[in-house]
Amino acid sequence: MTNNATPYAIELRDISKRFGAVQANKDICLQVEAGTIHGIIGENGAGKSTLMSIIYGFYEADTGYIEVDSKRVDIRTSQDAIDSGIGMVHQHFMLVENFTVLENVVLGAEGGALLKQGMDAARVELQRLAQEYSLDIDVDAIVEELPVGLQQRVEILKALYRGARILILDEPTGVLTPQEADHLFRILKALKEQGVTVLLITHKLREILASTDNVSVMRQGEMVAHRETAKTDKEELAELMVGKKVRLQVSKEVAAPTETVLSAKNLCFVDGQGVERLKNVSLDLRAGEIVGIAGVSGNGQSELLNVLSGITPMTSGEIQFGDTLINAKAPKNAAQMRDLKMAHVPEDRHKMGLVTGFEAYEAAVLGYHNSDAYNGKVLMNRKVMVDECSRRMAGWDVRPPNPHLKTANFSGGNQQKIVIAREVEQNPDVLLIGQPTRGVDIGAIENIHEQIVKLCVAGKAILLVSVELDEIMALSDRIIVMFDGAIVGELDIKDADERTLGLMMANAYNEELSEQALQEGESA
Amino acid sequence: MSQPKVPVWVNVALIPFINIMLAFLVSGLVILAIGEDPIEAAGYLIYGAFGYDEGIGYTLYYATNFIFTGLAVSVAFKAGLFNIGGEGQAYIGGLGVGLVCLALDKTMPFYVIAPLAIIGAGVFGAAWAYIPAYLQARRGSHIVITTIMFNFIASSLMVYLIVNWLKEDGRMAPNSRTFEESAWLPYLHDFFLPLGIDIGSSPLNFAFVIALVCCVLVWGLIWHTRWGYQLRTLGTSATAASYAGIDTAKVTIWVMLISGGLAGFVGINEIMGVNHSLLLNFTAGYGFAGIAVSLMGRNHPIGIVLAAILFGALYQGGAELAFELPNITPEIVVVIQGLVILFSGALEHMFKDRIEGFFIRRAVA
Amino acid sequence: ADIKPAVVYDQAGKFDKSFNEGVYNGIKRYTADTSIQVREFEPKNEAQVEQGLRRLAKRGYSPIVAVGFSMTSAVEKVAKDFPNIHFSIIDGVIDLPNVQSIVFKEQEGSFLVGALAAMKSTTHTVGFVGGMDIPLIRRFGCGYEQGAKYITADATVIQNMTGSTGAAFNDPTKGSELAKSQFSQGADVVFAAAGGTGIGVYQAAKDSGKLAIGVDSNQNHIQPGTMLTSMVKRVDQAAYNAYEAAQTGTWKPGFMVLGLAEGGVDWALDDNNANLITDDMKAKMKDISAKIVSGDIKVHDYMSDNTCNY
Amino acid sequence: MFETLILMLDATLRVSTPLILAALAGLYAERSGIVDIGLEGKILGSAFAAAAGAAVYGSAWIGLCFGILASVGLAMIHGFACITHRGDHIVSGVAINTVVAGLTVTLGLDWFSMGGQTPALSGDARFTDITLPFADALASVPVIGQIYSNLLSGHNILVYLAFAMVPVTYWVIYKTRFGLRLRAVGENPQAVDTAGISVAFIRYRALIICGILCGIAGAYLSTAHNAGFLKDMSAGKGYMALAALIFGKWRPVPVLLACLLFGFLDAVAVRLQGVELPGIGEVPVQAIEVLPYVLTVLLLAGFIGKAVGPKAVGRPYVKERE
Ligand SMILES: Nc1ncnc2c1ncn2[C@@H]1O[C@H](COP(=O)(O)OP(=O)(O)OP(=O)(O)O)[C@@H](O)[C@H]1O
Ligand SMILES: Nc1ncnc2c1ncn2[C@@H]1O[C@H](COP(=O)(O)OP(=O)(O)OP(=O)(O)O)[C@@H](O)[C@H]1O
Ligand SMILES: [Mg+2]
Ligand SMILES: [Mg+2]
Repeated sequence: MTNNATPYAIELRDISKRFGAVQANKDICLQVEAGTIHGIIGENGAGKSTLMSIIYGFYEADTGYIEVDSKRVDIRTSQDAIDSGIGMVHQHFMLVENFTVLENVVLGAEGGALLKQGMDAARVELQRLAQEYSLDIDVDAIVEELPVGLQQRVEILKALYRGARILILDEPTGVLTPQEADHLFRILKALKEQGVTVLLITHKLREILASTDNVSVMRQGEMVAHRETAKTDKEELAELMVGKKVRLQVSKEVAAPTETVLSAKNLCFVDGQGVERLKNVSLDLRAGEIVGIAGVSGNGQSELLNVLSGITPMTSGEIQFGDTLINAKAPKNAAQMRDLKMAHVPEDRHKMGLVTGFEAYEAAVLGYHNSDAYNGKVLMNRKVMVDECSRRMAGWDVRPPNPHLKTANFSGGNQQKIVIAREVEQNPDVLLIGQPTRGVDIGAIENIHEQIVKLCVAGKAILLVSVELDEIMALSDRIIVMFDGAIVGELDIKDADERTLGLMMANAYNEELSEQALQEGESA
Repeated sequence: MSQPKVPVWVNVALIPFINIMLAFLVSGLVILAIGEDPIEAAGYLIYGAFGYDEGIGYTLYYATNFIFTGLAVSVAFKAGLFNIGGEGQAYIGGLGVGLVCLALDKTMPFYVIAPLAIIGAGVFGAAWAYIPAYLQARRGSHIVITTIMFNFIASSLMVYLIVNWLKEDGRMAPNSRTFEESAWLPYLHDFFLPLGIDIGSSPLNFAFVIALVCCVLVWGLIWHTRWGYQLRTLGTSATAASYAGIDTAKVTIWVMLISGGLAGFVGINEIMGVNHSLLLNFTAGYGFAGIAVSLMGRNHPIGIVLAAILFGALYQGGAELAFELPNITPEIVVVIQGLVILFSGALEHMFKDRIEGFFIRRAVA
Repeated sequence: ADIKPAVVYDQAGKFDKSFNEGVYNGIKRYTADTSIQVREFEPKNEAQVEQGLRRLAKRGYSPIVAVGFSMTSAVEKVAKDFPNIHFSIIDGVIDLPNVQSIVFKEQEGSFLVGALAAMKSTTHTVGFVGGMDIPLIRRFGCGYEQGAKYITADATVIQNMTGSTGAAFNDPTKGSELAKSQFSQGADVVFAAAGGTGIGVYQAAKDSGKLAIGVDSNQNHIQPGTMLTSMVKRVDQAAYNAYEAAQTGTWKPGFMVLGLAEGGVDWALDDNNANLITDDMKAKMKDISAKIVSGDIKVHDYMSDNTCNY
Repeated sequence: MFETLILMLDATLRVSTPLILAALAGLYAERSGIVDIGLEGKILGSAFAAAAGAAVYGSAWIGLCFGILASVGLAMIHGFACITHRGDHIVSGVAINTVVAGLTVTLGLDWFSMGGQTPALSGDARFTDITLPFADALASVPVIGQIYSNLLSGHNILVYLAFAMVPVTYWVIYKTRFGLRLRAVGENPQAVDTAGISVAFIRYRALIICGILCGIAGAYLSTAHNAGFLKDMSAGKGYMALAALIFGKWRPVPVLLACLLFGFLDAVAVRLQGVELPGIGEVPVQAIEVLPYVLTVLLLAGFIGKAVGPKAVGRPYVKERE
């Protein structure tokens, strides 16, 4: 290693990358000081993952180049990146699920044509790493049987085993509880003390402020600002991220809920692999209130939405919806639930809410395609569908207001409007909403939030699922927290704060309470 | 971000044209390699397929089979299913036709037999598709593999039935007895001759009309009914389908029933229209060719008719070619067929991406 | 007279090493003798059989020789539509004024080779591998069995059919497995009446050091030293004669049954198998031949009553 | 009775040899994530090339080389379509099978003027049976000796090769670096890619191995089991190998057992033709013929165990959506 002519571990020069019509990265320059934790923030789709994947050699940049330790390196494949001492923990884990931890770690670094020696050596090395960074793990466990937090640990070990000096983490906390996240940041700190340079991608301002040395901001594919973390604050970063001043609070009256319209009792759901995904979930929805479901993603929220909306049949339990009783013996599918006036804005509009190959007017009747309004005796009535779609597009300001455009060709916010418009305009009694603003730009977020509040005022019962705590706290009247398929707590909005919710999401709230009680008892 | 669009004619005409030309080019090289003149060969081929009335009749007769199997493949494909079992379904469909004809030809008039035979073809073909469909829908077994297996099972079953039960006593060839004329589908030349139009004598029969009717019905079904809506939804996104309350298992099963029924209609053309007896191997690869036809025809009935005529022309012209140039076997047509599947199916992205990229870049610039 | 002769082979193709190839050899010979080209056509599917016949008839080819029973219905249809064209069908029977039906007394030839097999066998067990299970092939088997028992009354004749579809005439793999299975049951001479499947039978016989008997054409040259003899069915001659008769204006419709007496069937003796056949055997064969021709030996025709009771 | 059994098993070995080779070929392809419905075409193509090569050069070994070359060439077309151009694996396989079915006959007719067949092979142009040491001497020893000299001895080299390929495959798949990567790439190609390994390269190598094995299978058909090429001589063996692959759940030893079972059924079917079984009567051969397919369908339907293939199989690996 040359003596530090510059203190930069990695430098990017004018990196650009285009996917078809999307300019994901545009003339990006970035300098990361060696031995620091450097944060990169940006909204969904800002191009963060793309940029990191370019550094890691997963994608090749169209233009620009990269310097590592002030030497220009030619990174074409991930192997090149690994050779340059770069490691990456991907947003979506890159693990072979039915392999053991050990096999996953040695994959690509086997150390010889035969497996045995390499595996034995890796076993020893992993033990060392585990001790050094407190990254304990059973190396013979099958990856798919490990909880997410441990799977992430495997990813980190993979990088370290390859001798990474520069570690990229792409939204590592998306799947973690705040407490697990804290543990991760402690590990990152330890790594930093060993001289490892860390690139941390997130769109959570809190994490950036708590753990980074420097921060860079991306917006729509461009690098718009660099700041020293100590010299900036939440408001400034938020503004840089979205390009204008944001109002983080929605104006909302205190709710005046009336009668209960839906009441679920002891819902259980066991998936195809025999894993219990929902455990005795009971909740009530009342007209005129918004109930928020908080939780780290993957703790049963999706399953709850699917069971309530009839997409997947419940294993046991019952739902009283208006006059109708639904249970495992008398199930109702999604179409029947719609007939009972339940609407559902799904979490994933690409996979569920829309059919990307359809024209807008076709997508605008998805789920209601059997309704008499759209059908003649045999054939569907295209004219009615198109007219109605045009009308809604005008009402909801969908742009471009062209009912014949393929849904894939609308932007995320407009797609979401098409979905929400479809569901809301059926005048449902209950509205289930999953991740209403995921991947939607900030302007559209405000709009969508306003619409949700309006519905609530109009007396609908709304169940809101979101992984964005801010969103939950801004909209809900009541917050239910889910962990590992069960409801672990419920708070009224006026009692809710981030810390409490965070503890509940990690299922650590009750323990902490009892600990407190213990301490108080001792001190008394 | 609305994406710049590629002109429609690029996808509908230009790309299929390039693919088919490539297939022809490679076939031309093969013909050259065996010492014949590709241009001369093409001449015979085109003359044989379109040069005279009878040739056209044969072309359309073959096309009838391709329309049925092409539609069969594409209906399933629209719902995201790869029905590779058209061959077996056509075979069993023919059994349905044959059984109806054998049972009724001595006692019933044509107008009773014909609709029953058509139903027989559809029901038997559909029934053969039902089992793989059921297994896919309810037990998650991969339909591609099961339909392949069912092709083999169909072929063994037919041998067993024809040889042991349906073969006429004293007959050498494993055929059933020839049906009475009351169970023959009229030839189109017989139909036109009284009208003073001589279209030459060929096996072209009323099944061709049925095939065209099927095209219209399939078109209406897919694009203008709620069932079509459901199957297209399922074909694009299974999760969206279950979100929309569509019973995916049910849709899978009935789409395969329609697909199998359409394939089964090959039996109408072959058994009732031409052979007038139940025999072995009358499907002669039409089921597999349906894959090529639906790929070429871009899964649209109009495209399928055009592609079917193209393949009919290849079959008929290929026979003519082999007749004129004995050095060339009719198998050259099988080579072309395979190359069409290769270029317009397996290698579709090779040119499509580039060409579309070209037009997108032009649109962006 | 100037004739435009043609032939339509069956789907096994003209190089099946036996039946079609026999016709092909006859045609080669005819062309060599008369320098008249014969138009050949090899159809690939059912529809093409009829189409090819029609096309030839339309262009005025006559006589058209159709090879094989599988062509019967197609010839019947086309012959009706072209009453001025002459058709000769081999192995098929059609009753039309412009069709000549040529059939053979396969049972007589099979009797001969059966007798020879029994003379050669040391185990008193001989085998028969048929092609497709149809009465025609059973007729071979029945004659063979009769011939073998004529020599050795307690001979065991193991009979297997390859299959029940046309594919059975072109499945050497199965032929070889069947032959091996018969060898394992003690057979030491195997007669294959199975078209292309026979190739596998002969190969198996050679690999196991046993003897085999060919069929239709003289197949002695295929595995010299292994081929005991061949039951020749003079389809070559039938085709040759049909053309020749047309040329001289003596072609006539109706049935022609070619047996041993007419030279339609025989057993083949040539250089390839000369040293497998002793003079004693030769003499015996000659005697049997004479007896069949004279009617002293009555060979049962399976197809007369669909049984093999003689 | 015992002798019949030995002979039946002997036939089983001969009949299952091409199945074993082809099924192992499919195993490499599918473990790497490539569905290979084109096994049939590769076997047929190689059978033709091998017979043609052997006929022209008079050597079975040269024939084998030709067969392997042809089969690997076809595998590379499959790779080009499925790996390089992200084509549909099934469609590509169907295309290859169709092209080969036509091309072998077309070229065969042109080269040998024998209606698409190759000349009959004899002598060195065929793989001949090998008698294992002491086989003759031991033949008279009851049971063990019979098994040794009648069942194990007296096959051609390709049969032994096929059986040897089973432990070799096991070793390659589970004990080597290549095997680890191969299995990984069939489960999660992204994981392999981000580990710095080229997905395409592994898949191409898997297909080359697949091509070689299918090449041997084809050469076996035309230059060892038979003596020459016949049109359509693969007669569905590729599909049956595919069935065996699924039946053996993509694992070498169970796949071997599946092939032996299917081969045994075939050997039984040949011998049961027209035979009256006591108590059952005559079993139609067709019923035995379809058993492998029926069994595989039942397995796929989960009635007898469960067949779960490699997770990423059949899905083109797309890194960048354009
Ligand atoms: N493989 C790809 N093919 C095509 N477009 C892509 C691909 N990957 C990303 N994009 C597009 O590039 C843009 C940037 O995406 P990227 O994943 O880098 O964003 P991000 O900042 O990581 O967002 P998120 O917070 O959602 O992870 C988006 O518009 C995305 O749709
Ligand atoms: N009835 C006949 N009429 C005319 N020529 C005949 C007749 N019988 C035999 N020949 C001639 O005698 C020759 C020798 O006959 P032979 O039986 O040896 O034929 P071959 O060439 O060996 O045919 P194959 O290969 O079919 O056995 C033939 O070439 C043929 O020209
Ligand atoms: Mg990202
Ligand atoms: Mg001779």
